[in-house]
Amino acid sequence: MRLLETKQLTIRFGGLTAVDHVDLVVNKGEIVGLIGPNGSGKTTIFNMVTGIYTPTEGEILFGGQPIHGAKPHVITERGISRTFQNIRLFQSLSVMENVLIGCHCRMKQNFFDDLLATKKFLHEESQARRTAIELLDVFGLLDLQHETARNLPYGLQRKLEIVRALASKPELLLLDEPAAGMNPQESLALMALIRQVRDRGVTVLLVEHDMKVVMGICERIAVLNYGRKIAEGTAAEIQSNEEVIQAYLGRQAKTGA
Amino acid sequence: MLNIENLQVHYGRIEALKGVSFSLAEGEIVTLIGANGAGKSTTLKTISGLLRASAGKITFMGRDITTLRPSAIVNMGIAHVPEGRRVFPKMTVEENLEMGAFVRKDQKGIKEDMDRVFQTFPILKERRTQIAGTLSGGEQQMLAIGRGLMTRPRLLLLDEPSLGLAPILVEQIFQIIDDIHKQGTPILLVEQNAYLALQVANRGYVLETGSVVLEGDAKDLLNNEHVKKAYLGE
Amino acid sequence: MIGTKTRALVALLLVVSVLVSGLLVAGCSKAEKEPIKIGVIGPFTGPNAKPGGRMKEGIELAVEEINAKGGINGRKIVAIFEDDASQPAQSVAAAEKLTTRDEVLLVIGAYNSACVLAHMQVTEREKTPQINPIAVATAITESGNKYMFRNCATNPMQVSQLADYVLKNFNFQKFAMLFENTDYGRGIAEVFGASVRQAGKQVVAEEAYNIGDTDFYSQLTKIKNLGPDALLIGGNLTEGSQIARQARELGLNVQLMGLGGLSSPEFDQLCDGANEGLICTSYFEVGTDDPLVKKFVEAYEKKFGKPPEMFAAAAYEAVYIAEEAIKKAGEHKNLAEWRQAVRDALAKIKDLPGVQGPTTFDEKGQADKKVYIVQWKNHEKVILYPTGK
Amino acid sequence: MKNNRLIKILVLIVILVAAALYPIVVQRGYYQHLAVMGCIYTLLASSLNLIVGYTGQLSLGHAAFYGVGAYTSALLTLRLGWPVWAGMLGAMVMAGVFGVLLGTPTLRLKGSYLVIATLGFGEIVRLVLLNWMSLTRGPMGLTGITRLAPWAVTKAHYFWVYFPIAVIVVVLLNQLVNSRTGRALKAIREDQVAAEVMGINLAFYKVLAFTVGAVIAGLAGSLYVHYVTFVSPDSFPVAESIQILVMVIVGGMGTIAGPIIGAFGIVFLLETMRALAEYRMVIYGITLFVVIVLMPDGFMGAVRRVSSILLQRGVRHAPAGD
Amino acid sequence: MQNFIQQVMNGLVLGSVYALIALGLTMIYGVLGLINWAHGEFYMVGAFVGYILAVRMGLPYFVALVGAMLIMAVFGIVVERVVFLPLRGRPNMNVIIGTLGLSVFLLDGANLTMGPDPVRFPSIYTDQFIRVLGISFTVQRLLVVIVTLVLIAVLRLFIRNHKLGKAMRACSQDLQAASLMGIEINHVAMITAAIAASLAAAAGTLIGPIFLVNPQMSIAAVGKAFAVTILGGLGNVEGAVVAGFTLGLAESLTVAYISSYLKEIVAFAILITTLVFKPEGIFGKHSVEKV
Repeated sequence: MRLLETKQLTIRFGGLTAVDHVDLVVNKGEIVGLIGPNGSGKTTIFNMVTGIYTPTEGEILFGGQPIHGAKPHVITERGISRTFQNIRLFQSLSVMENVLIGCHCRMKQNFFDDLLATKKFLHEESQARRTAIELLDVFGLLDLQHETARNLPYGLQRKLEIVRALASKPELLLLDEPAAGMNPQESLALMALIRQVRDRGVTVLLVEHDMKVVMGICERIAVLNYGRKIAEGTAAEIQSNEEVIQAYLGRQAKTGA
Repeated sequence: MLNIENLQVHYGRIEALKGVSFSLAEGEIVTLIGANGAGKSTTLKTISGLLRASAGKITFMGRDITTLRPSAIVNMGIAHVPEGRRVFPKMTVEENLEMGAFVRKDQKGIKEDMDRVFQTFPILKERRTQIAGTLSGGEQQMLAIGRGLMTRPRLLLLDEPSLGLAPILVEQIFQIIDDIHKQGTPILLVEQNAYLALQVANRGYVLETGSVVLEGDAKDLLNNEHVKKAYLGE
Repeated sequence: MIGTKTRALVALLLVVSVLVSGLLVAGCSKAEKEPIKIGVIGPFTGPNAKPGGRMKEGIELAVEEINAKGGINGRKIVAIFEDDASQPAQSVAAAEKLTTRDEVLLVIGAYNSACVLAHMQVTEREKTPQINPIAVATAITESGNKYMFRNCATNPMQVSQLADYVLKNFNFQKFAMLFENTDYGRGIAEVFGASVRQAGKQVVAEEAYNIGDTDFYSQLTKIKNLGPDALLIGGNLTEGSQIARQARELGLNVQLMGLGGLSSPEFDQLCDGANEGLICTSYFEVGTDDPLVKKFVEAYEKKFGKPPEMFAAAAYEAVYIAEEAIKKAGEHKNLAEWRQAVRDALAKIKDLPGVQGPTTFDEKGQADKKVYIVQWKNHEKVILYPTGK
Repeated sequence: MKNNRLIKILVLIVILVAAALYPIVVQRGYYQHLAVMGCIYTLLASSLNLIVGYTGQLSLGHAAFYGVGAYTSALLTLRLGWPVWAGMLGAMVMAGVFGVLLGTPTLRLKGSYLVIATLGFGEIVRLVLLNWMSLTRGPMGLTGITRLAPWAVTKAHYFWVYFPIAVIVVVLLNQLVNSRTGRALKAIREDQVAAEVMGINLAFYKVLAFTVGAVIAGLAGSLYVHYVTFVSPDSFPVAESIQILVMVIVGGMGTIAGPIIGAFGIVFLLETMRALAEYRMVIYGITLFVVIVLMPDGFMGAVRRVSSILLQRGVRHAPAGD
Repeated sequence: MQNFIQQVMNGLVLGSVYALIALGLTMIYGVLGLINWAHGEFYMVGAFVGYILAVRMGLPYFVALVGAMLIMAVFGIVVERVVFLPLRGRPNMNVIIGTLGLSVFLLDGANLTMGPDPVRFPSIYTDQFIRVLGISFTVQRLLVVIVTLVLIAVLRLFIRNHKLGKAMRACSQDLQAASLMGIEINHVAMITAAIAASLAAAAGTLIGPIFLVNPQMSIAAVGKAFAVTILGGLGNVEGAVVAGFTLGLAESLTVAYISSYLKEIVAFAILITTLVFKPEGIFGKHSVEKV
């Protein structure tokens, strides 16, 4: 079943076409990789899918419904969540607060409930807190719940960002270079984490440079170059694709392998 | 000529470098490889004085430069071509190159060097009056390197020169790096594309989360199991 | 990380300690046998600091003279000056401080009508009598405030005197007005415009400016194009001098007219000759042969090394009016009773001689004062009215 | 949780008792006056703190809301004969409308641009008040404004009414910033893009912050006019906005206690400094600079740092990641 | 028509002053990345320095003008070292409070030392009139416009062609890259502050003889300077010049053809309109935020 689908997705900044008529499909329950050289438009696609940019042309369908042009918070409510290439946690807030903010769009109280601490407020808060504690526990961050996000080591910040994204109960999770800055062991742990996320029923689309991660967990991979999709397929197919080697992997990488 | 001992750097409370040591001899290309956030760029920025070391020592040509200001370090002959090119977007190509020669007073030498840069990068000569912000990524990278060369450096620090460039251009840039080296300028190269970097370099150091975990001849590193696994995607 | 509890406690501690420190300061300054305190509110800084300074000098001189005579009823007097910087809000704070912290017997001030209008409810609430020597807005004495007395002519009083004089003695058909956008300026424009229209003449331009403005070319250019015979400047001396200068620069050769402050020597200085021929009203003139004025001028010149001007005179006179009232009111133990007695004594003042002429307060607290009409000629003032003096 | 709440209630009772006693112990009306002004500035600083400290939207136009509230309340009671409490409600509503007015166009602006825009907004409101003669009597201001109530004669009476109002507002704000709404505001302050992607409606919450801030400032304006019984545009210059911002920042923004300390501290400090006469403002200027360089996160930040040293509770070192 | 020409002339004089003040403000923002809330006070202090040199010390007017600019350049350097340096890289709020502290200090310091009274600052050019085509102005007014244009031209040449000027541009475009070129950021910062302060001094000394000099003159100036800076685009030198003259003319023509009551609102109306519709200024290009 198609969960996310882009049709002829295009965006131009000034004269530059950053993403050029890209068709992409992510099925429910899959882990899909999006690779390509820096500046090839991967993150830009993420930004369009999450509503930060509005596409110049083309469509984005989520669960069959168009979402292009919608505001980011609306898209999050629909069930898409993401992490960022350069970690964007709420740095001076606690780990717990970060996750609770992730719960924001699933909480039902309004401003006046908040102001007057109504029953609904108390109920929703304790509900959200329970969700947050459960998530932090599963991902091993519970002990650090009162720590300020800024004080976490790099790897845990990455992890917290994923937990925060999961707190919004997404159907689709977009991960932007989650392994960046991780050593091989950490990357291994990350791969396990991503599988764990998928097993919770969350579909994953990830941008990643670490080929080991990409090749290791992605069921399908799409390759971008200069804003265009130049290939799509399984890890093996991509690794042997001539155009991909030329544009991204490099000939040596292949011969070296 | 460049010697780094137990270099430590903090961003606020976060320790970015946890005691890095390495050296570079006259005439060498040395590369630092490692993942994002491993501390490669931090190392370069600390050498060129943009960041302050919290501990450790950097010596260049026998002189301690750990606490010198960036301008003094440029004066000593270290040129740093930063990550992301960082050309001056509202200045012309020529003005950018002039800025590269900011610390120099020998008008004649500057003129010669500019001609040399134009020889190395003919495309820049064509675009000499164009505003740098309107150049393509590859042209900007060439301009950034050219600008670095305008200081007539005794040591060139290159930070991710292949970043975001098309493979064809990457090859071209590496060709140029090799040329510059052959003309006698030692280079400290930071590269994500470990394969290419180790191809062109004499020696290499592998950085992981702020520490050197491996070092050796580039050829040896290319065949190292760990390097193959972690950085060559094999 | 500090918990919200700790933070709340720290906050509480601080607020309480700030409040307590207020208490301590209050406790320390307990009153004993002290001189009679007179509070003075005026603009000692800010845009009107200059006339404010003159006002202060007039008061200092009067206080010194009275104390040299042995004070009032055997007690010295002391003036406590509070700055309002021409800001109504600061004026209110100043009045609060004088009436409730310093516990002055009466208040003299202020300079700006807006300030007096703002703080007069404080003096009224504290039932503290107030003598207003300078602020001219009619509303001040029309408000029914029983504690407010004014020893200067109001806006309509002086403006209509000026209008009458000009309309009677010159054959001007078209008038222009350039006035400051305040109670004072607008009041002038209103009364003058009404007089002109009543006389069947024309008002061709009514332009406004804000206090502190420096450039009037735009307004004056506009006025010049409308071709008036005379221009009324409805403002204070700083802006007034600039208007006069810039009118000359633009070649706007019409009869200039002004009020109050434009008769002061500072105005002449700032004008640099641009005030030649300007006609204006004046509360006080040095060059008369009233003995009281002569004595005052002499003493003032001796003390400050320059001749006094109207604001000094008005404030000086106010202190003597206060002296008279305090003398009549006699001693009272209770401050509230004393203030009440002084108020009642002020209300009864009749034909008290002063440097601006005799003072008699009507039932609204307004003194019936006549003004001079003078003309600048070669940096000197020529008295046009009353001609007898 | 429960224990915490009990302590809070206890603290509240202590504050209220201390406050109730203050005007009785401190007889001098002048110090009572300062305490009343302290309450009004607490409202102003706390409400600006919601915008600046919690939402991260730097504003130099807060005095405009204060002024709008003051004039609305004054005009409603003076011209339409509304009772004072209705005037207060009207002031809050009108200031709230202005909050929306300022909040909406500033959605696109950040940093220095936002500051300058809010500064311009504040000046325009003041200039309109100054020039709309038929409504506001312009520079002459409005006099004879209804007092709070017929029985409110002394400053102590005002203090007894205004202090609890300030306490209630602060308690409500405290509740708000620790709720979903408050977290949304803080998220916006920390990282707008991340906040948006976490499902927070940026436009809504930014305008909400401006509006709630404006409503409280409007209330402060209303309390002010029914106390001073006079209002003129001169009471709301840019300098007033700056003063409120100074209270927030010097007290410690993004904390509940900071602005309260800032408000009372600066009201009393400036008065104590009257002894310095004409040097007062010069010294104040230097003090501001020194304070901001030495205590960049204000008084509360300094308190936190000092107490963390005293309590030997330095930042806990997170376990190593690898 | 006569009225129009006269009003345009008036507008040019005002515009010159706005442009000179805004230039300094925008340059400090461009290079140091901070908004100097005390810039109005630079202008006021500059005017007083000019006044002291010309009137109290009796120096010829042009000597006083140059002298004021030089003295204020030194003043700018001191301020950069003592005030701007500790604030560099700090959050916006801290910069605001810090430079506001400086502003309060300078304003009230001037009140203390020079007194709050406005003083007249006569120059020989205020008494010479030019009357052509039925319009009238003093030589001093003409001088304001001419000197301003000359200063702008010199500044432009300096920034375009001089090595230091280029270094300033480099710093405003990318501070870190500039320091990698061996540009001593501290020197550039000091030079920028010196130029900004001396332009403000020029504005003060030029306009002093036309109006009066007093500490309060800084207050009105700073609001206008912000409007001009925003209209021209924060950090944009050419923009500041064009916007300065635009505001001068707009004010002058508003009084002439609409109402003098609106004169003060013009600046703020321009400010808000620019911010709402084109916050990057008249010459700015809209840029997409990098995520």
